[in-house]
Parts: sequence; C-alpha cells; structure tokens
Amino acid sequence: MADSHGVVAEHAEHNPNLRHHFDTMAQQFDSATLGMWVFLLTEIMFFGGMFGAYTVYRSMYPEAFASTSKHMDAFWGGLNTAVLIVSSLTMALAVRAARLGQQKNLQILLVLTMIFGLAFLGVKAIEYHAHWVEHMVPYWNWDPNYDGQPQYAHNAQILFCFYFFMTGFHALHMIVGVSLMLVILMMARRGAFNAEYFTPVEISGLYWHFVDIVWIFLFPLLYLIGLHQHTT
Amino acid sequence: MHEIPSVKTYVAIWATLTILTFVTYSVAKIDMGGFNIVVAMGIAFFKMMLVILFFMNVKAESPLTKLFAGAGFFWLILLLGQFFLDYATRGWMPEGKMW
Amino acid sequence: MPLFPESASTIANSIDYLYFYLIAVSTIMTVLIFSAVFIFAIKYRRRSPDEIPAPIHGSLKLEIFWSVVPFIIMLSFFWWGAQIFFESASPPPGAMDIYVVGKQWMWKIQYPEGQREINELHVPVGKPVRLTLASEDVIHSFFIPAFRVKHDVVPGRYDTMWFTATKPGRYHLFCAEYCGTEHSGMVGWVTVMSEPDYENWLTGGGSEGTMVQQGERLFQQLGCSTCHLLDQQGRCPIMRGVYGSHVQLQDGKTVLADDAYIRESILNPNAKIVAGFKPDVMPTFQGQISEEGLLQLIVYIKSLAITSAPGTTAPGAAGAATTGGGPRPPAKRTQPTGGKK
Amino acid sequence: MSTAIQDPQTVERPNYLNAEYGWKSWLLTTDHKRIAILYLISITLMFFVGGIFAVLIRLELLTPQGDLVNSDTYNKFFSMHGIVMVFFFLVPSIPATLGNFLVPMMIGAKDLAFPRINLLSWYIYIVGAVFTLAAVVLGGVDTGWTFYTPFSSSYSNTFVITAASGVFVAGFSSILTGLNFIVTIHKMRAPGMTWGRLPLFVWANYATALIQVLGTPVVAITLALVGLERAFRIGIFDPAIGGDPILFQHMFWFYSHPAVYIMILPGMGVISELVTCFSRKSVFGYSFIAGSSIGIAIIGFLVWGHHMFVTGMSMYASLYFSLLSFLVAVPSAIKVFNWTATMFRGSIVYDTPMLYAFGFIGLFTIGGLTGLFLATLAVDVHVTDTYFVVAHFHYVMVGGMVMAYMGGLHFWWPKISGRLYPEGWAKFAALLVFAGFNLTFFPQFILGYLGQPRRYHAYAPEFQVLNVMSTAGASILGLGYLIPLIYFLWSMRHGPKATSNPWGAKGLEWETTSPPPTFNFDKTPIVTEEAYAYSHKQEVEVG
Ligand code: HEA
Ligand code: HEA
Ligand code: CUA
Ligand SMILES: [Cu+2]
Repeated sequence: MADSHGVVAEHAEHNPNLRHHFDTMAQQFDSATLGMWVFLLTEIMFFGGMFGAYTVYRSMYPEAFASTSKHMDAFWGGLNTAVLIVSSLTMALAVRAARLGQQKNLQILLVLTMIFGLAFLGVKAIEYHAHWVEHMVPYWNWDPNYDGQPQYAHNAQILFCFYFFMTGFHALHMIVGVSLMLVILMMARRGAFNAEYFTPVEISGLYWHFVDIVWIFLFPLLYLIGLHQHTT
Repeated sequence: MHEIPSVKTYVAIWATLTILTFVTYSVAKIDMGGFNIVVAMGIAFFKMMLVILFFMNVKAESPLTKLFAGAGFFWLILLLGQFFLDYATRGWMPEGKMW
Repeated sequence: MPLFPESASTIANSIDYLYFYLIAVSTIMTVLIFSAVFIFAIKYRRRSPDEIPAPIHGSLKLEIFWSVVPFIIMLSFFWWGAQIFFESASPPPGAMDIYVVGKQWMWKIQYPEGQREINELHVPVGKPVRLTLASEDVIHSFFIPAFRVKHDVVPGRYDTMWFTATKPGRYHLFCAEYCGTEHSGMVGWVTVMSEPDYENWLTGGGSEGTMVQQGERLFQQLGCSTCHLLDQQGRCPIMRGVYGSHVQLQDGKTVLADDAYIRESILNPNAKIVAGFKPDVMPTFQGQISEEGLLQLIVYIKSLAITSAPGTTAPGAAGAATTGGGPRPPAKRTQPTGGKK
Repeated sequence: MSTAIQDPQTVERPNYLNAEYGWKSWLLTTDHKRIAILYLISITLMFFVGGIFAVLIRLELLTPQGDLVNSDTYNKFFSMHGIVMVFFFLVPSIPATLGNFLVPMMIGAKDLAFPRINLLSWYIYIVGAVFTLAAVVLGGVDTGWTFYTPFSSSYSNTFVITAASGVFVAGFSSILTGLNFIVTIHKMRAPGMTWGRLPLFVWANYATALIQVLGTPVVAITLALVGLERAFRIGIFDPAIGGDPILFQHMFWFYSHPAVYIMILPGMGVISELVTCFSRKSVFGYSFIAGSSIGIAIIGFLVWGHHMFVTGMSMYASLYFSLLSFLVAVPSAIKVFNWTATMFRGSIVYDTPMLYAFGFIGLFTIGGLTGLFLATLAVDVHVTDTYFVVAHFHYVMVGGMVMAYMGGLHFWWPKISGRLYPEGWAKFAALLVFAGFNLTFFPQFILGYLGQPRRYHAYAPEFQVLNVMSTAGASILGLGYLIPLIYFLWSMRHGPKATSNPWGAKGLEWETTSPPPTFNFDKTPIVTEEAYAYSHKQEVEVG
C-alpha cells in the first residue's frame, strides 16, 4: 500500500480549481449545483412556513386581509417587482458571460445586478417609512381606527405582521444576495473564473433567482389582495 | 456543460415576465370574487416556472435537479394541505356517530 | 400502590377495553419478536470461528405478509379508537352545563345556578355534564383520569367536553398542559354525588344569584343596558331573541349568534356590524371583563333567546331552562374571534 | 485488507489522527473524520449536561412533594433536559459523528462533498450550543422543549429568546449536515457503488438527510417568529389580535414529528450493520429495509397531528392523522421483522455491539408499539400529556436511538481510535444500561395510565412507589453510561491496537486501515459485490 500523501501528487496535473476530494471538474460542478438546489429546498420550506401561516389566517379573516391593500402602495410593489426581474435578467446574462468566459461582460453585469438589488432595498425602505408614518406598524405604532375601517383594525394587524416578517426576511435575503455579488465581483476581478471554472457564479445566480421568485409570490399576496375593492 | 441559451431568449423571457407583472396588477383591479386569488397565483406560478426553467436553466438540467426543484413544491403542498385539513373542517361536528 | 386507575364514567370502560386489547396485541407481538430473537441467538450461535452461514436474501411473500397483516391489525386499533372518539365528541341532548375558566394556576368553575368554586367540581351521578372551557391566559388542559377525559383549554376560544359520571366519590382533577410555574399545583377534585345530594349541595351556595342574574347585573354595571334595550330599538341591536338567531350583517353576510359570536362582539365590537348600525358606537371591553364575566353575559343573553318563552319566564328561571331542553349553542368549536362563516 | 503477517505494533502508519498535531490542526480541519471527532466530543458533553438535568428531575420526583427545588427550577430542569437532549444530542448524535465518519468511507469517497461546509456546520452547532448553555447559565428557560405559545411568546419570564436562538442556529447545522450527505451520496460514490449496493447505514442517513433538509427550516422560522413576537410584541400567534396558538403547534410538529425519525432512522441504519456483521450473514430483505427508510422519511411528514388530538383541532383532521400514524408504523415493522429474519440460520456472536442491537430491537419494539397506543384516538385522549408519553418516547429515543448509538460507537471504535475497548467492562455496562433503562421507564407506562401528568413538579402521593422505582433505575442507567465514558477514554491510550478489520465485517470502511488515512483510501476502491456479502456460497430459498 502506497503512502497516502501520494494522493496529492496525483492531482498535480489537474485543473488548479479542482479540489482534492473530487475526481473531475464535472463531478465538482454537479455537486456544487446539486448542493445549491438542496439549499434552495430548505429556503422554500423556510419561506413556506410563513406562506402556510399566511394562508391560514387569510382564510380566517378574508375581509380584514383584503382591507390592507388600501395601505399598500401597489405602485412601489410593482416597481420593485420589475426591478427584481431586471436584476434576474442581468444575473442570468452574467452567468452566460461567465460560461462563455467573457470576463469584462461578467463584471459589468454583476455590477448592474447589484445596483438593481440595492434599488429594490431602497424602495423597500421608502415603503417601511410610509407605513410608520401612517401608523401601520402593529402594536408599536398602530392606528386603532385603522384609517376609518375600524371593523378590520383588529385582524388587519395580523397581515401587517406577516408583511413585515415576510418582506423583512426577503430583504435580508436580498442583502445576503448583494453581498454575495460583491464577493463574486471581487473574485471575477482577481481573474478567478474562466470558461472551465465558474461554479460560484452559477450557484450565486441560482440563489438570486430564487430570491426573485419569492418576491413574485409576495407581490400579489401582500399588495394585491383587495385591490379590486379599493379602486372602484 | 449544457448548451448556452442566447441573449435573445433571456431578453424574451424578461419581457414576458415584465408584461405578466403588469397583467397581474391590472387584473387585480377587476373584481372576480374568489377568482382573483386563483388568477394571481396562476400568473405567479407561471412566472416562477419561466424563471426556473430559463433563468435558472433547469430546462437543460439533469432529471435529478428537476426532482429536487419539484420536491420543494411537493413538500410545500404537504404543509399547506395538511394545515387546511384542520382549518377547513374545524367547524364540522359529527352528531353522535362518525359514519 | 394502585396499578390501574378507577373507572368512574360511562366512557371509561370502553376506553379500558380498547386499552386491554392494545396491550394484548402488543404483548403477543413483543413475545413473538423476543422469542424469535432469543431462539435464533441461541440456536444459531457461532460454533466455530470460520463458520460461514448460507446467505438468505429475502422473500417477497414474507415481506408482504409482515407488512399487510400488522397494518390490518393496526386498522382495528384505528377503527375502534376513532369510534369511541367520535361517539364521545358531542354531548347527548339535555346535558347540564357547567362553565370552567382556566387561569394561571387555578380552575374557576361556575354553575348556572350561581355557585362558584375554585379547583372543585361537583357533579351528579348518572347525568351527562357538558363543560364549556375558556382560558384567561395560556393553554391549559382539563383532565379527569378517572373519567378518561381530557381537553385543552385554549385562550381566545371556547372548547367543550362532556362526561357522565357513574360512581360517587372524589377524583383527581389535573391540568395536563404545561402552563408555567404552578402547573403541577393546578389540581383539584371532582366530587361525584348522588342526585339528591347534588340538589342539596346546589341549594347550599349561590349567594350571588344565578348565572343569569349575575350576567344581568354585569349587563347593567358595564352600561350595556343603556344602549342594548331588551325589547325596544335603541342605538344598538335589541338583545332579546338574538341568541341562536341568524344575524344579518352590514356587509350582506349572515352569521349565527352563538357563544363565539357574542364573545367576539363584546371584545371586538367592530368585527361584525349588524345591518343598519354603525361601527365605533360600542367601545371594546377587552381587558375590562374577565372570562368568567363573559360567560355570565353569554348565559344571560342566552336566557333572552326567543325559544325560551320570552316574557313568561323570569330571567332566573330561564337559566335553569337552558340546562334542560333549552336552546343549545349550535357550534361548539368555532373560533370566537374568527371571521369564518 | 489485513494480512496475517502485519504487525501493527511496530509500524505507525500515517493516519488522520497523526497526520497533523496541535489544536489548530483540529479546529481548522476539513477532514470529515476529524470533524466527526469534534462532534463526538461536543455531543458527549451535551449528553452529560442533559443527563445531569435528568438526574435532577429524577431526584426531585423521589418524593411527591416538590421539596428539592421550587417549581420554577423544576420547570427549567425538564425544559433544558428536553432541549439539550433533543436538539444538541440526539438529532446530531449518529449522523454528525458516525455518519460523518463513515458515510464517505462506506461509499468509497475521499471526503464529504463540501468539507468546509462540514466544518462550518460544527461551528454553527457550537454557536447554537453556546446560546443554549448561556440560557442555562443566565437562569434557564421554562417553556418545555416544545415552546408552546402563548406561554413562550407572552407569559414566560425566562430566557426563551436565547434558548430559541440556540435551537434556531443549531437547526442550520443540522441542515448543512443533511445537505452534505445528500450531495455526497448522489455524486461521490466510488465506481461500482450502485444504489443497490449501498450499505443500509448510508440509506438510513440519506433518508434522515431528506428530513433534515425539508423539515428543519420550518421549525427554524417558527421559532424565529416566536422570538420576534416575544421581543417586539409583533406576532401572529397572539389570541388578542385573532391569532391562533394551535397554528404554532401545527408548525412546530411539522418539523418535530419528522424529527423523531431523524432521531431513529440513523439508529436503524446502525442496527442493520450490526445484525449482519454479528450474524455473519447478508441482510434479509435489503431493498425493503432501504425502501422503508425512504418511506418513513416521506410518510413521516403526514402524521404530525397525532400530537394534537385534544387541542381542539378538527375531528376529521384527527381521524386522518391517526390513520396515517398507523401507516408510518408499517415500515418500522418491516425493519424489525427483517432484522429478526437476518438472524435466522446465522452465525451469531454476542459481542458488545450485538448486545446493544438486541437491546435496540426489544426496546424499540416496545416503544413503537406504545406509539400505536398513542396514535389510537380515544386512548390518546386519556394518556396524552401523561407519563405514558414520557415512557413511550424514552423507549424509542433512549432505548432505541441511544442504544444504537452506543452499539455503533463500540462497533466502529477500533476504526475511529485504532484501539480496542475492554470487552468485559463493555458487556457489563451494556447489561447495566438495559436493566437500568427498563427499571426507569417501564413504571412510567403504569404511571401514565394512572393519570400522572407530565411536567409535574409535585404529584399525588399514591404515585410515589413507581416514581421511586424510576429514580432507582435512572441511577443504574447513569452508571451504565459513565462506565463506557471511562473505558473509551482509557482505551485511547492503553487499549490494544486494532487491526483494520477486527470484527471480520464487510464494507469499504473495513478495507482501509484503522485508523484510516486522511483521504480514507490509498487508492479509490472499486466495488464489485453487493453489501453484506458474507459468503458467496449457494443461496438458500426460504418462505
Ligand atoms: C425516536 C423518536 C420517536 C419515534 C421513532 C416515535 C415513533 C412513533 N411515535 Fe412517538 N413520540 C416521540 C418520539 C418518537 N416516536 C416523542 C419525543 C414524543 C413526545 C413529544 C412531546 O410531546 O414532548 C412522541 C409522541 C407521540 C405521540 C403523541 C402523544 C401525545 O402527546 O399525546 C404519538 C401519537 O400518535 C406518537 C406515535 C408514534 C408512532 C405511531 C410511532 C411509530 O413510528 C412507531 C413504529 C414502530 C412500531 C409499531 C414497532 C415495530 C413494529 C412491529 C413489531 C410490528 C408489529 C405491530 C403490530 C402487529 C401492531 N408518538
Ligand atoms: C434524547 C433524548 C433524551 C434522553 C437521552 C433522555 C434521557 C433521560 N430522561 Fe428524558 N426527556 C426527553 C428526552 C430525553 N431524555 C424529552 C424530549 C423530554 C420532555 C421534556 C419536556 O417535557 O419538555 C424528557 C423528559 C423527561 C422526564 C419527564 C419530566 C417531566 O415531564 O416532568 C423524565 C422523568 O423521569 C426524564 C428522565 C430521563 C432519564 C432518567 C434519562 C436517562 O436516560 C439519562 C441518563 C444519563 C445520565 C444519568 C447522565 C450521565 C451520567 C452521569 C452524569 C453519571 C452520574 C449519575 C449517576 C450515577 C446517577 N426525561
Ligand atoms: Cu394549567 Cu397546566
Ligand atoms: Cu409524532
């Protein structure tokens, strides 16, 4: 039996990005993407807990939930949806650039993605501020008259709790996502990627798109529930 | 690894997604009673599928990835379904016998 | 040292029989598996270090056999257990009402006749008793081992349970859901008395009048009576005949006026506005009235229900009437604060 | 493979233990075997922390009056006992130690797919443990391990947020372990290691990993919501604004019922290895044992409501959850029967690991069968929240999983440490554990049906005799756990050196040296035969 340290020498001629315990680049890449998908599975269940609870209460208090649309600005929400979708596009194009080995494009697209991500967070901050001003923060700053609809004041608080929890956790994910982009950008500038090796870009992209998908559901669930009652 | 989609495909998907965002917003203003939520969720689901299949490129991925991507939604349905098993039947009370 | 609890309710025996059945099946299964393991371990012990037994890979027939047969046996557990569970879900008509409020860490019990006790429950033998359970704070659980009954007492809603005691005596009453510091001190006694003894005991207490009278007094004290007139339209809906009726709401829906509805209307008056009335007229009584007071008001309003012969019975008598064939709250498990139809 | 002329005394082969020295080489290691050791040390510590609380509980319950400590202190005892034992000992127990050590080796891989994430998971575990221990030191937490609202969110005056954060954080450690296993088992199998040839321990850990990945996030978010509700008074379980405390229970048990299978499946995997090795026989019904692990993992998500039969949940939901609870028992039954059948016409020896396997089969059967009592609707109404439940879950968790864990530890100890433990002491300790366990927990079934509620600091005097028996048993049990700790520590220095395959077992982990080299194998193994091929002789048909 050979010296176990011989294993290191065996890897010398391989791609420098191949970590010692994998046999091939393909195996390493597949493992990383599968790992990311499994992680996204946990993310689905993480948000799923909140979606589940939301659905239960929405079926209990449909009118109170619908009444909150009056206090959500569907314009900001819609704008943010659009912003996130654009960021998903730039992200997808960034991954494409990485695959093709276009380093310059990759960096530009990553910067764009970050900018859109930050824009999203900025809009969210404006909205949070507006809710505070309108006394729409349950317990802390809550208008018991609920702006002339006192019959809903009580249970509408639950929706606002969900609103802050769900968008809050989503915003947290956005912050993580933007930081991730920053790291990837720095790696890209260091020249860490090439057409053979772009795994980090690929899997951060998956994460970014997932965060986008969560918002695709949050938008109708939080902003549009009772819109048809308030525009007439 | 997999074949690389063209920029055109990506832009087309982006355009569809943006249009669908407008559509969701517009139909939300129409009063369709119980159908509002169905339509809203239907569109959201469709948008999600576009992102998953194209942006995340699951279309070209292995069956294993598809399985794991699908598993999340299956378990989500287990969660929601069994919550509702309780909440939807809370008010029902048997009088005496069960069958 | 007791090894088996007393059985003192109609349902206790049926649960015990099921329990014996479960023990019998489990014992058989355990003995079977234990003896197989034992016999194999001894009979097939290794006799020489280089012994190599022939491999056996399995048998589909056996696998099917030992998945299907246990499952069928288990289905009998399920069937029998579910049968008793459902039969004991709803009280028989004519059950007498007793009201229980759980509070950290005591049980407050009130009788329609007006008695109130803490950590003591008196019931007559042989008569079905329905308990309405409410909690002032956290989740408790009302547990009488000798009757084999238990139900959680969840804040924000009313739960019910029922039993018929079969043996006079004194039995443990426990709080079975962990509720904080003195959870283990939230215990008491259930006294089962013969019918005459019980009647005797009932007439002994009740210096504050019946629950209906107590509720009526609260109705005055809290100022409800200034708006909710009994027989004449004021600023608020008339109270006579509300209970048990279908109330037309402002938004076009109708709701059944049951315990939960009345509870919600007191605590969160704006939640459901009756057609023809305005929101924000009535203040909320959340935090100003105890769960016991709420139950008294509900019993009082119940006594005003049309079916209990309005005008003819004095409020006091109406309370007793509800324990008899009077109107029963139609829904027992609805969320009091819920907006469900 | 071991050759006859090998003399382990003279040649110190390079292995994962002597590859590097110094604390840094341990704290920064990415070797799955070293991380397994880190986990082993941490969870053993946590086991003794939880065990000390168990001792205190049992001492208090020696007398019916609550005279040893006051009720608040007692409430903290059982809460911290449950939290520490479940989230910091039993959930990580087999997967993070034996699983971490063995899964890559059993499939012929050099490491887990994400070695750094593996190390990260240990650090996350430590952070979680620090939070929880901080809650203990600061003054404890008294919500029970179930954190039921509204008590936890509004009424408790203890360190709920600290403890819940600990569990929240530790959850991610569990998730990352599961994630690593899933990817490793999918992507890193050695050539020839098909799914049909995987050792059953690997199948069990795969099934466990699925539950960890799919269930844990839900309890994490649930506890986060309780923490937020408590900290900021913004919350969704508060009845005062129309919240439903029962919804919390749904969300909690969505994870925590499947979690009980996190706490038994790896143990079942160990038992499959032990029974085959010590019967020297290929396993009976391989695909049924493997498939039943996956079956348990999936059906396990459909039964959580059996913890809520008396909460006022819909009766029809109760009906459904009761029925499915029986269905989920079937795969467990399949395993018990197949293990027994594996012993049929075997060649059985009674080494310590096999004694634990016998213990497991017996005690898990009793624990599982009493689980069926609880799944039976009308019976559960009477025994829920009594000592019957306490007895049930200690039978499956301590009698089942801890037995399997001890058995596995003894079985693989020569591989892990390169040393043999003293067989005589080990047999003695195993018998103590078995006897002490039954004396501790069997009386609790009787107590439960008599009606002694759980989480009671003081109890009715007529229950005393049975409680004294239980406390006596717990002392024996404690001793039974102390002895292995001592002889394992002793054997690390003084135990005789182990050969690469002291049991004559099958499986790739036995084909490398004891202890294994850093990358497990000097050459990637190629698998050509099924698992547990203890003989290639003529097959016999039975049935
Ligand atoms: C390792 C952990 C573990 C495992 C494996 C199990 C396994 C099972 N459990 Fe247990 N359980 C717990 C841990 C576990 N449980 C815990 C911690 C609690 C309490 C939580 C708390 O409230 O604090 C609990 C509580 C609990 C309850 C709620 C009690 C209550 O609070 O009212 C119920 C109710 O249905 C239940 C049922 C079951 C069932 C049906 C199984 C089944 O999976 C068992 C299947 C196995 C067998 C059945 C044995 C082998 C089969 C045979 C030998 C076949 C022969 C059988 C026949 C022919 C009938 N458990
Ligand atoms: C992995 C899970 C696990 C494990 C291993 C154990 C192990 C033990 N448990 Fe635990 N238990 C739970 C999980 C577990 N428990 C849970 C989840 C609860 C519910 C909590 C709640 O209600 O919220 C519970 C509750 C619980 C109760 C009920 C408390 C109550 O409801 O009021 C009791 C009472 O007897 C008990 C006893 C024991 C004992 C005696 C052991 C023994 O096996 C422990 C043996 C270990 C030692 C004794 C320590 C090691 C030895 C020494 C330090 C040597 C010195 C000691 C001596 C010589 C005596 N446990
Ligand atoms: Cu009240 Cu426990
Ligand atoms: Cu369970």
